[in-house]
Amino acid sequence: MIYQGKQKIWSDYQKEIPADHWFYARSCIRQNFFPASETHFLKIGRELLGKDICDNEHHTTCGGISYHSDTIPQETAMTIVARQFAIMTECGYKNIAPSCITSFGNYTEILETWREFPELEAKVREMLWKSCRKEFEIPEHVAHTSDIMYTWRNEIAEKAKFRLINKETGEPLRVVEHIGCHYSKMFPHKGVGGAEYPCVLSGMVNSWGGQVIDYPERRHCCGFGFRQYLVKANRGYSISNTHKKFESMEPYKPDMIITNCPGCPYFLDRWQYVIAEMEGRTYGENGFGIPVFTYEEVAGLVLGYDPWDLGLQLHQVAVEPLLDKIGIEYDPKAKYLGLNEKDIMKPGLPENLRCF
Amino acid sequence: MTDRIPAGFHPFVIPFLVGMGFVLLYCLYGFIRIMCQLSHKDRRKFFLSFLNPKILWKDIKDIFLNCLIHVKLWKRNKLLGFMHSSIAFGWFMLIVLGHLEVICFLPGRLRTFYYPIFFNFFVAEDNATIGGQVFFFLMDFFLALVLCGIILAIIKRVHSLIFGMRRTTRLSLLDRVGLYSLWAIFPLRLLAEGFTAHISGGSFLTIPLNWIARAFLGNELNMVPTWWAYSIALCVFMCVLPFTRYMHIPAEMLLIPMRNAGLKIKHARKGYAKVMVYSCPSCGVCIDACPMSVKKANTRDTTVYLNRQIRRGNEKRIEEISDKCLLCGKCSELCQIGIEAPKIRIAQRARRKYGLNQNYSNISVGPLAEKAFGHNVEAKPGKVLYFAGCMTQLTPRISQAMESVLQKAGVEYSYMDKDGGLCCGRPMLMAGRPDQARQIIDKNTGIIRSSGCDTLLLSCPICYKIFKEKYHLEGIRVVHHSEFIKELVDQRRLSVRFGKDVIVYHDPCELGRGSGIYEQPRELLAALGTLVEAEKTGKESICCGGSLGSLTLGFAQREDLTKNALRNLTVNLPSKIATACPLCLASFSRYSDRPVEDIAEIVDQRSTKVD
Amino acid sequence: MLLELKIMKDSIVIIGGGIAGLEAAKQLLTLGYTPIIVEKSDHLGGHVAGWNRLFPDMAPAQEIVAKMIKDVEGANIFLETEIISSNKLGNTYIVNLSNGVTIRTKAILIATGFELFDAHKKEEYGYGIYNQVMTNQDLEKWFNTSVDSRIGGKEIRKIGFVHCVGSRDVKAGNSQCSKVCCVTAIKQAIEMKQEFPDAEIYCFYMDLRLFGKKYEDFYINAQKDYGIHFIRGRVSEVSENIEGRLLVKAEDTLSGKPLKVTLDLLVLMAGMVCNQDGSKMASMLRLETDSDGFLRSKDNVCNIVESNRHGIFYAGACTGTKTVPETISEARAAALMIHNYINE
Amino acid sequence: MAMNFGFKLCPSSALNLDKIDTSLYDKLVEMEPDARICMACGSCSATCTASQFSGMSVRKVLLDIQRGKEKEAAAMLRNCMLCGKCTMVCPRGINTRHLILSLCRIYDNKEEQK
Repeated sequence: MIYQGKQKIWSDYQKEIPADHWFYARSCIRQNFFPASETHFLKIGRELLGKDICDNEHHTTCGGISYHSDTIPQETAMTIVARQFAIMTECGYKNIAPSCITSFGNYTEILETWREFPELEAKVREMLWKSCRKEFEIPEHVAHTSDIMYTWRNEIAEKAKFRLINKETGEPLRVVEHIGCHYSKMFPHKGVGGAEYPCVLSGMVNSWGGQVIDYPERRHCCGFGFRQYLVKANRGYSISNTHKKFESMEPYKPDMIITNCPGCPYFLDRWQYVIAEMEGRTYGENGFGIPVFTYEEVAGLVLGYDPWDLGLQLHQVAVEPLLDKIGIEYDPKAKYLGLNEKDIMKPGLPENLRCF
Repeated sequence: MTDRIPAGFHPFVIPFLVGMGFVLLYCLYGFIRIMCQLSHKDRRKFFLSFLNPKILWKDIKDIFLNCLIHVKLWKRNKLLGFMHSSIAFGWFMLIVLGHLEVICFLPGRLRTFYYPIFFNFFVAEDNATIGGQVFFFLMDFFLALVLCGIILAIIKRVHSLIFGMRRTTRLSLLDRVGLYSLWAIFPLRLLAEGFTAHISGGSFLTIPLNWIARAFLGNELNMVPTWWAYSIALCVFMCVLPFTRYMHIPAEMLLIPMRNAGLKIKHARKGYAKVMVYSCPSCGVCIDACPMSVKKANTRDTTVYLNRQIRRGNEKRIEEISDKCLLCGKCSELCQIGIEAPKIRIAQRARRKYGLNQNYSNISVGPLAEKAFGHNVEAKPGKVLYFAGCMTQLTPRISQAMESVLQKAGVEYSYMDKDGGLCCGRPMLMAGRPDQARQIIDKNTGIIRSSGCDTLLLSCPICYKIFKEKYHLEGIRVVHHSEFIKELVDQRRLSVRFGKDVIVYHDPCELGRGSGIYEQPRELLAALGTLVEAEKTGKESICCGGSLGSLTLGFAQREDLTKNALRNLTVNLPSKIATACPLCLASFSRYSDRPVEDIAEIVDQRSTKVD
Repeated sequence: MLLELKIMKDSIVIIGGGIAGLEAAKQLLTLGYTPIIVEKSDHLGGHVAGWNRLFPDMAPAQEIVAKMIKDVEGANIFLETEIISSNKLGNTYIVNLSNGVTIRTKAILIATGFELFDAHKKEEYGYGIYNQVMTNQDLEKWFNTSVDSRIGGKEIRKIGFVHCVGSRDVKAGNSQCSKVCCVTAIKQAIEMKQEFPDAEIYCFYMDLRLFGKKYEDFYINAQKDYGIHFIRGRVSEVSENIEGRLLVKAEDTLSGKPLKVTLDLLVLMAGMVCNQDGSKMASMLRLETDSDGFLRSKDNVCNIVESNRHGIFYAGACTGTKTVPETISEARAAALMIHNYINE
Repeated sequence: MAMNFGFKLCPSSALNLDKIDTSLYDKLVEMEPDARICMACGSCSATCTASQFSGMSVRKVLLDIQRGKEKEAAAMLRNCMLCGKCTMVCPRGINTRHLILSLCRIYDNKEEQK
C-alpha cells in the first residue's frame, strides 16, 4: 500500500464543511438504537466545542427507509425532505447536518436531482405548499454529522483522555472503518476522501491514535440493504453479506469497528450474534465478538465519558475487553442500571458468543 | 526310384522337422485359443457349418481361389496376381507333387514327414520311368514358377508401381527375416536338387544345373551342405512364421470357414477379429486405398499397421490408429482377405471406458412426436416420413430441394425433424458406444412409429445406413432420397429435363460402400445431364474427408483429404459435382472450384410437376 | 524558377516530435522543404521511443525510432520547446516559440499525438495505491530497462491484465475505444508469460477488438501456446489482502457469476486520450475539438489530415486513436497535403 | 446446537479462481490442446442437437470445467449425441466431438466406468 497515493486521493476529495451553525436532522434508527450517540454528538459539539447546533422537535423522518424499501415514490420522499428544509429555513439555518447516512444520501440525491431537473423542484415546492403551507430554501451545505466530527477530530484529540492504543503493548488499535453505502458511493465528491478510500472515519481513527486496516472487503455493504433485511425471505442474503465482511477482516485481527451509518453498527453488531449461534463462529479474541461503535461513541470514549452513559450496554458484542485494552475504567455493576439507577435488567446470554 | 540311404534319415532334416513341428504346434495352440474366445453360440455355429455341404464346398472353393490362386489380386493387377499365385500355388504344387512322388515310389516313407520335402536327396534314379520323368518335369516346372514369383517379389520391393501399388508396407525386422528366408528357400532347393540331379534325376532346370555344377565343382561335397541350407531356410521361415505376416497363411485358412459360418466381430481383439488380424498378409493394398494416405504421415495409420500393432499389443498406437480412421470402408472393400477393418476399429473404440456415459432418459418420445406430427395421427399407406438429419440441418438447401421435389411429385409427407430432431445414432455407434446409440435408436423408433408413415425417407447416408441396419422398423421402408427420387421419375410422378451440365457423381462412403447404392443416383443423374466418372469411382471412390467416422482428425488435417478427393472427381472435367450426402456437400463446397450440389438440388432445378 | 525555388525552401512547423512528426519531417525534407520540429519534451520519438517491441511482428521500437530520427537529420529540431503564440498574417503564420525563436511558415502540422489515460483516475484499480499495479506503459518501460519496483520483489505467480482502463468508460471521460489496447494486452501477456513461464495470466476484457493485420493470430497464440486465460468482464475493484497480494473482482459474464482472483501483478491497459497540451495549443490556434475529445478534422472520412483552418494540418493520434503504421501513413499523407497546399 | 432463525447463510456464488479445482481442465488441455482456443462464440451451442432437450453447450462445458464446475459440465455432457454438428460449425476448427469424448473419458467416476 502506497500511503502517498491514498493521501493524493484524499486531497482530491475535500468537501467544504462550514465550521458552525448547523440544523441537526436526527436519524430514525439511531434515535432508537443508539440514542446516546446523537445526544453525545450534540453534547460534544455544544458543550465541549461551543458550536451552534439546532435540534428542532418538528422535523421528521426523511422518508429514506420507505423510499429504499419501495413503499413511497420519490416525489413523496422529496416533499418530506422539502419539509425538513422548510423547518431548517424557518429556524434560520442554512446548513443541514443529517445524523443518518441514508438521510444524507437522500438529501444529496434529491438536491442533485433538482439541479438536473429544476421542474421537479418546482413541483415539490408546489406540493409542499399545498400540503403544509411551507416554503424552503435549498441548504447551502449538506454535511453528514460524521463529516462534522471529522472536522472536530483534532480538537477532540487534544482534549482526549484516552487514545486508541493498547495500554499493554503500546501498539495502536487495529480499527476497521465501515462507511455507510449512501455516504459517497452514489456521489463520490460529496464524501470526504471519495468513495474508494474515504477518509472521514479513518481520519478520526488516525487522529485518535488508532490504525485503520485495509481488508479486501472494506467497501462491501454491511448487509442491511433495506429490502434484504426487511423482507424476511431475504435475510439469509443480508447476513451472508455481513458474514463475507467478517471473514475478510478476520485475518487482520481487528480490535474494533467504527461506523458512521445507523444500520451498519446495528447489523455488524447483531449479526455477529446470529452468525455465532448459527455457525458457532466468532470473530474476536477468546470467543468474544469484534465490538462495533458509532463514531460518537468512539469520540465519547476517547474523551473519557462513561461507557454506560454512551449506551454501550445496548451493544450485543461485549465492549469490556476493548475498554480494558484501552484502559478505560467502568463499573461492571452499573452496566444495566438506567439513568435513574434503576435496574434495566440483564439480557440472557447467548450460547456461542461470549458476552457479559 | 529307390531309397538311396537305407536308414531313410539324414541329420539335415532336423531343422526342417523342428520348424515344422513348431509351426504346427503353434497353429494348434492358436486354434484352440481362438475357439475358446468364441462365444458358445459362435463356436457351435462354426463347427456346425462344416456339416453343411454347401458351406463346406464354399470353404474349399474360397480357400483354393483366395489362398492359392489369389483371384482377387488378379482382378486388381495381373502382375501382382501372378506373383502371388505363382509363389503360393507353385509351392503348394511342389508339396503336393512331393507327396505324390512318395506315394508312387516309396509309399512306406510317407509317414516320415520329410520325405516329400527332401525326396530328391533320399532317392536314386533307377531305370528311368516315364512317371518319374513326368514328376521331374512338373517339379522343375513349379519350382521355376515359384522362382519367377520370387524374382517378381524382389522387383516389387524396388518398383512397386509396376504392380499397381504406389506404396508398400514397411516391413518389421522379423518380417524381413521371414521374407528373406522365404526368398532363400527356393533357390536353395534348386541348388540342392541341382547337385543331386545326377543321382535322383531331374528335369529341364535341375539337370543343366547339375552339369554346370559338376563341370565346375567336380565333386559331390556341395551336395549335403546345400540340403542343409535348404532345410535351415525352411526352419527359419517356419520358426519366424507365427511372428510375421506369414501367419496369414494358416490364419486365412481359418478365417474363410469362420466367415462362411456367418460369424461377426464381437470383440476387437478376440476370436473372429483376432483371426482377421492374423490373416492380414501386410500386402499394403489398404495403404493406397486409404484416403488419409494422401499425407505421408498418415500412411502409418492404415489398416495394415493397425493389424500389426494389434498383433504386437501396442495399445497406444492401436488407439491412435483406431480413432483416426474415417471408417470410409475402402480398405475393407479392396482387401484381398476381406478384413473388416472399420468394424475392428469400431469394436476397438467400444473397448474404451468412459467416466461419464450419455443418457437420454430425460427425452420423452411423446411430446417430440406430437411436436412433429400433431395430435391424432392416422396411419396411411404410402405416406412418407422425411427425416433430414443433423447434417442436413447445416445444409438446408438439400432439405429445401427435397421438400420441393416431394411437393412437385405430390407425395404426401411428414417432416420429422423440421424443428430439430434427435441424432440417428450412427455417429455414436461409430464412436464405439453401442449402448448409447441404442438409446437414441429406441427414441427415434418411437417417434417414427407414431408418424403413421410407411416409408422413411432420408437425405443423409449416415442416417440411412443405421436406419437400415440397426433399427427395427418392420413394415416401414427405409429409403435414401436418391433411390426415392429415381422411383418418382420412373413412375412418371416427376418429369425431369436433360441439361447441359457435365456432372460427376461422388459416391458417399455410407451410401456406396456402406449401403451398396451406386447405380440409382447415376441413372438419375444421367437423365439430368452428361454424366462423367471420377478417376476412382464406385467401390473405390475416395472419401470426402469430412467423415464423422474419424474421431481425431482435425479440421486442418482434413483439408488435404478433401482436396485430393476433389482432384479425383474432376479428372474428366465436370462442370458440376453431385453428391448425395450433406457431409460430402459441406466438405467439398469448402474447397471446390466448381459448384457442388446434392442430387436432390439438381433434380429440383430440372424437374417439373407432371400434370 | 528562382521564385519557385524560394517557395520550395519554405519552412514548415511541425508541432510534436513523435513518430508522426518525424515521418512527416522526413517526407517534407524529401520534397525539398525545411521542416522545423518543435518538441516539448527532451527527446524525439514520443511514446513509441519508450516502448519495447511492436505488434504484429515484434519489431524493436527503439530501432524504428532511431532510424526515423536519423532520417530527419536535415530538419531543424527544437527540443524542450513549446509554442507560445501564433498569429495568422495573410497566407502565413507567425509562430513564437518558448526559446525565443519566431518562425514564419505557410503551413503548420500538428502531430501532438495522444496522452495515456491517467490510470489514477480509476481509483478502484488502485494505481499509485497498491504496490503491484502498473500500466501498459510502465510495463513497456520494464521490458526496456528491467527496472521496476513492482516486478521482481516477490515471486510472480499470477498476473492480470485489465483491458479498457479509461476507454469505453463514460465516467472516466472517454466513451471511445482506444483500439490498440486489446492487442497490446495480448502482446504483453505473451511477453510476460515468456518472462514468467509458470505464472497464470488472466486478461479481463469486455470485447476483444483485434481488428488489425495478424492481431487475431496473437489472440490464438496467447490461448493455445501460452495458455493465457481470457475472462470476459470488467474488473470492478481491486483490494489488497493480508499478504499484500491483490484481490481482483470482476464478473465472469460468460458464466454469469461474480469472480475473484488473487494476483501478484495487475497491468492496467490505459487507453489513449487526446494530448492535453496539444489540445491547449490547438485552441490557441482556434482549432476545434471533435466529440470524442480529439481534434476535429475537416472530414473524418476523406480529409482526416486537414483541419478546418487553412494551412494547418494533422498527423497521427491528435485526431484519434491510431496504430503506429496508421500514424506513419497519415504523416506521409499530411506531408503530401502540405506540399499540394503550398503549390496551390 | 445451531439455532434456527428461519433463514440461513447463503453460500457465495462467486467463482474464486484461487480455490477452484481445474485439474480436469488441465488434463483435458493435455489431451486436447485446442480446448484452449475456444473464443466462446457459441456456434456450437446454437447448432447443438441435444441443446433443445437439455441446454447442452460445448462452450458452457468448457467454461464450467475451467471454473471447476465439473458437475454442471457433466450434466450437460450426458445429453450429447456426438452428432458432430458443433465440430462442423466451430470457426476455430476445434474437434469438439473428440473433445467431448476425451472429457467423458477423464471424468473420474468409477461407478460409470463399467
